Amino acid sequence: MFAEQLINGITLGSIYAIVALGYTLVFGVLDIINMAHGEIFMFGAFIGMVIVTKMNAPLAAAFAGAVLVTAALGYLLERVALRPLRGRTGVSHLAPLISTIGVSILLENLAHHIFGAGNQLFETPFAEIRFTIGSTTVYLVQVVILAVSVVLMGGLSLWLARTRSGKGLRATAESLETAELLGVDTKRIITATVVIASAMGGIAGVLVGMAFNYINNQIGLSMGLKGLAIIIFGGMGSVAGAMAGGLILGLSETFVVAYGSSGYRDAIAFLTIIVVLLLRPQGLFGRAAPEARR
Amino acid sequence: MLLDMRNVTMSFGGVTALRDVSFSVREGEILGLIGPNGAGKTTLFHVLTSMVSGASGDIVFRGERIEGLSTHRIIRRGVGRTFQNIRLFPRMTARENVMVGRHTRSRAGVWQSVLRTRAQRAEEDRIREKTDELLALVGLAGKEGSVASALPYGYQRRLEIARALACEPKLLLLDEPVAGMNESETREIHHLIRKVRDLGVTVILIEHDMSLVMQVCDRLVVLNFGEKIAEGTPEEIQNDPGVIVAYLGREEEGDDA
Amino acid sequence: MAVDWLNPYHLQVASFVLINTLLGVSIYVTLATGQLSLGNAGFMSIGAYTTAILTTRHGFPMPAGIVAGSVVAALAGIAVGIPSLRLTGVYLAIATLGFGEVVRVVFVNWESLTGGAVGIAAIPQMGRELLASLRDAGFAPESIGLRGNQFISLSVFLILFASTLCAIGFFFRLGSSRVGRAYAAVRMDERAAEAAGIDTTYYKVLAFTQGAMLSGFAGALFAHATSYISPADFTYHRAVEILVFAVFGGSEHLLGPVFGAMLLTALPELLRSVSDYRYIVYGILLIAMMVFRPQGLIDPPLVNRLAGKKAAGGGSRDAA
Amino acid sequence: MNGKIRLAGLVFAFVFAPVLLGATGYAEKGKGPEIHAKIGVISILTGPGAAYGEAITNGFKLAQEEMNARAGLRIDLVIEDSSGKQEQALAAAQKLINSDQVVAILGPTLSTEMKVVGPEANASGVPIMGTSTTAQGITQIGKFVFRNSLPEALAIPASIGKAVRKYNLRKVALLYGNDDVFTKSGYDTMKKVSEEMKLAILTTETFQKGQADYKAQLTKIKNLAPDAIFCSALYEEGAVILSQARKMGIAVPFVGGNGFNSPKVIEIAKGAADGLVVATPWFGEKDDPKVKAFVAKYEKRYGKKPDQFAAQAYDGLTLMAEGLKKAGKADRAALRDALAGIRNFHGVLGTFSFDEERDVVMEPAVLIIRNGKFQLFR
Repeated sequence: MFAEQLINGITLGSIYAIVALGYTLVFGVLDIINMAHGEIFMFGAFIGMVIVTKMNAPLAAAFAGAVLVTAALGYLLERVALRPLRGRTGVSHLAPLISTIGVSILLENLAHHIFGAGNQLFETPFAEIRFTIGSTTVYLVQVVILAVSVVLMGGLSLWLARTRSGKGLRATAESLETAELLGVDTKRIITATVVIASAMGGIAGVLVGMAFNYINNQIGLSMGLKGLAIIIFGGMGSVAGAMAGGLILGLSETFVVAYGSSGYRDAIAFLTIIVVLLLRPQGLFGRAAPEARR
Repeated sequence: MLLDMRNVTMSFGGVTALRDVSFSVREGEILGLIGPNGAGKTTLFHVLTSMVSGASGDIVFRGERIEGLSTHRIIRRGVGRTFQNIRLFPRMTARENVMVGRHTRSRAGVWQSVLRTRAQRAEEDRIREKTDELLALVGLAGKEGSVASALPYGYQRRLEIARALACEPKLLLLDEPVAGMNESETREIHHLIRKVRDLGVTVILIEHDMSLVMQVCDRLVVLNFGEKIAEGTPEEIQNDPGVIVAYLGREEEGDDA
Repeated sequence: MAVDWLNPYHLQVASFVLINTLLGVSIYVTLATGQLSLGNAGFMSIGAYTTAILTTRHGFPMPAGIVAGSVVAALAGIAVGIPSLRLTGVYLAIATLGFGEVVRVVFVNWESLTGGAVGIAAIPQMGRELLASLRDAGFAPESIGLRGNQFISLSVFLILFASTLCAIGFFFRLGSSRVGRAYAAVRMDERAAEAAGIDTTYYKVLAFTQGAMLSGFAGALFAHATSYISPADFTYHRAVEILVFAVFGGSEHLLGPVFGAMLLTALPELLRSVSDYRYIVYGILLIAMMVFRPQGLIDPPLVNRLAGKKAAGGGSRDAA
Repeated sequence: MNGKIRLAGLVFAFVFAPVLLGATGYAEKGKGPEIHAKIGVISILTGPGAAYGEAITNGFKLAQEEMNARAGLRIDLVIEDSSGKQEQALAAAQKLINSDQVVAILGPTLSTEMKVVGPEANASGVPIMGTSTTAQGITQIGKFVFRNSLPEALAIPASIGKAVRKYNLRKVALLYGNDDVFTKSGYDTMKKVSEEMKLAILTTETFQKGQADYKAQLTKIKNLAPDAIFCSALYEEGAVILSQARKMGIAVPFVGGNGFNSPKVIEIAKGAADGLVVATPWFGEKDDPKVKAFVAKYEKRYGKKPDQFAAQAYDGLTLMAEGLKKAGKADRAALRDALAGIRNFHGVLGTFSFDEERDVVMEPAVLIIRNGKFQLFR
């Protein structure tokens, strides 16, 4: 049972991690929490579902479609709900939080009207491929999810560290004004960040559909809250923190059910947040003291 | 002695900002605290008012040890201070800024405030009276209703002094009150400092402008790289060879962290 | 003979507007010292559950239950407020949001005390209790031209209205006092506030506790207005809703959250005719507000212009 | 105190009903046999529970069309959204009672909502009938409160009893949604019945609304190897649980509560739904012309098979129509009395009576899903 639960935990944790990556990327650059990220993720899942289940198209098309749509949503989010707030004087630091909450409410209810309420089957032959090691059954999807999350994290780290646009992004994260002085097109960088983060949400959405076979318009909220918990835990803006935090949360949720009481499963995430913030407010991998950020 | 600092040492991040600094402040004097950039002058103010932690040594103020007390307790015991980079409450009016400064000299709590008791109303009247008096003293009469952040720079400095005076301090710590001011403004501030002293407030003044320090201060303490290198009257300091070496070619604006 | 225009439905809507107003003010109070708390749904539930348990199981009279609910919520506020002092901005918001969720999960799981997800029913409803005791005293609402349910709704509304008025008056007066000036000073520059002799720790915890207490008070009133509560009433959605009241209405003036709560509670009721698209409209409205008027509907300059004078109090100002 | 309120409500209803009815222009006695009634509906149109609200509203609308097609009765529905929230449900009820002056209310959807709305309607003397409220203590709220939805307290003992006898169950695992009133009270009944039947409860696991991943709980249950899983879930979550369980190789029967009973389970879980045992007031495959006609009409109209929520809603409005005909006028108090007297009513749910407490008297059918179809469990 331990091996099976371990696999369950890692699968769940990897998905959490990908969702958290989207949050952490946006927070790292813009210093704001994109409350609509969960709903963008949910939209990705639905687009994937429509392509794979309703149109019987191959899985690759689902990923492509989901990424395309969520990237577009990310672009719209940035243009409509974030950019107009930026650089204006006297804007409360809560304003972007609220505007993205507005987007999340909008998307959640749009999904309800477009895709319907309730669980929708996400059916793909790929999800049925499995193999057995000893007495443990492993689904190929579970391996793929872990791989995708590792690749995304590695790719993101490399991109940030090595490429020109990645460096521009980091400069923007350090200081918007300095980056502008250095000739970085911060407007483009910010848009790119939100678009990339959203597209990663789209990938995570399709993966969730593959892993659990069902999606509904509420998964955005529950996954979104978990993602939020993870970036606090792992450290805001930290790529490694999102990954580690996601895995730790996925594993601890699974093992609390396995060896404890399933009723408190959802409390873990938030209890962890509180404890971590009080003992190590910058999070597991965070550097800046939280007092420095307002 | 109003204030006694004995063997005060302060280090953070491997850097020793103050090393074994000892000196005393007499009641009613204006003490100049001078030294080149990074000498530890502002740090000394921070240590005195407990705005940094990790200092060692004894600080005795009016016969009581105050090191390790929290800032507001030290202020309550009669220390007022200003900051090197003015720190006003930007969206309050000038009057409100000074009224905040009266905090330690008033006592209305939540219930008195909400019930508007007679004592509370009388206290508010006194606060307002005293506030306007102080604003007049620093030359801000007629500016009571202006929003602090909209005041000209020189007025902001004066307002900060008024706020520091509002708690009726025995000791006033002024951190470069004339930085960035022209000659006539500087003279006015020094005039104000003397006036404050004449009201019975002892002053410690951090200042770079040597000529003016010489004119206004009764005594000087010189810091360099966190150590006290000299103490005495302006004349004594002027002729101190150590001080001359420390200052050689380093006369400039700005200060330590 | 009857006052037909007195429609219990409108009074009902107005009563919930008032409870939400109290909640909006509760988040504003904490915000007045620059702290953003998203735990007010949690404090609200603590107040509601405390009075529900005390009145249904231990025979407490309703007013005692409401007071107890507020006090327990305040104690919880102190317990959360002190360790949270180290946190600022977004971190405090998320930590308090976490607190709210933990409280809800505990209420779901602690069945022996809270009844779990089933919640607590048959909580004395203030209007009905009042009517019952008045009838015992020989009073019939019909004698003043009111039907029974009109009287019940009206009395609920009036009790809430008086409570809300008291709360607003309380914080309005506090705002323009020594304490309110200390709050504003802490909000604008904590270090300068310390240098002015203000015990910033005390005032931050005080504001946090007052916010928690007011939330608990609102929760207790909520319990006695609906007569039924369950953990589902105090979810993440509630926490966000409370925040939205403050930020939509305006977080820089006490009247902001008051109007925010009023408008945003009444709006979905007015929009009932397009109920299918209600939340879509709601979402768009939020985005538009932030884009075109991010400080919220009401800000101090507007209030001053309307009042035709400069505000004297310091408590009504903001720093972000 | 309740008595007084009821009295006040009655007084109000008698005194004002004619005035109000006259003002809104219905119940024109003497102009003919036509009864014109405005009935309020409180349902979930937005938010998480909208899937249930949709089926329920469909059921009402279909019944309304049928009733209005007949002579002598004209029913208007005023449909309000509650979003599944008590305050909104209460506000909706207030609007229906006082602004729209409805003669009766159908709904609200959830038992939690009914606990808030019921006392209000009762105090106002407006008959209110829950068509999907299955928790305990609903009709005990007051004499104006009815329901036609099979309470869990009747459904669950029936299904568990049959499953235990048929499969000779000894050890079971319990799984339920602990943050929902409906599934929680279903679980309470399951636990009680299991204990009464001396079954060994290997483990009790919980889940939360909207959860996507149940693998941790199911892996744990699988390793304990129970004879059956008693699962108190709404079909939305239940179907996903079934699917994930079967995929993991858990082949034992599932016994569900009332909320698990929906054709949607098969639609969502497909083949994995086989082996689910439920007790239900509603069996769509029943060899009864009434049922067949209803299913055909519903499917034609909405493109899917009716579930029990739709069926109960359909019968709920039909019951209201029956009550109105018996009362002979669109009057709140008269309708209440007429409804309370209904016995042996034949609807799509079967033979139905109200008991003395206006609660349900009927024989639930126990069904099992085999080969992707609900069949009678014998």
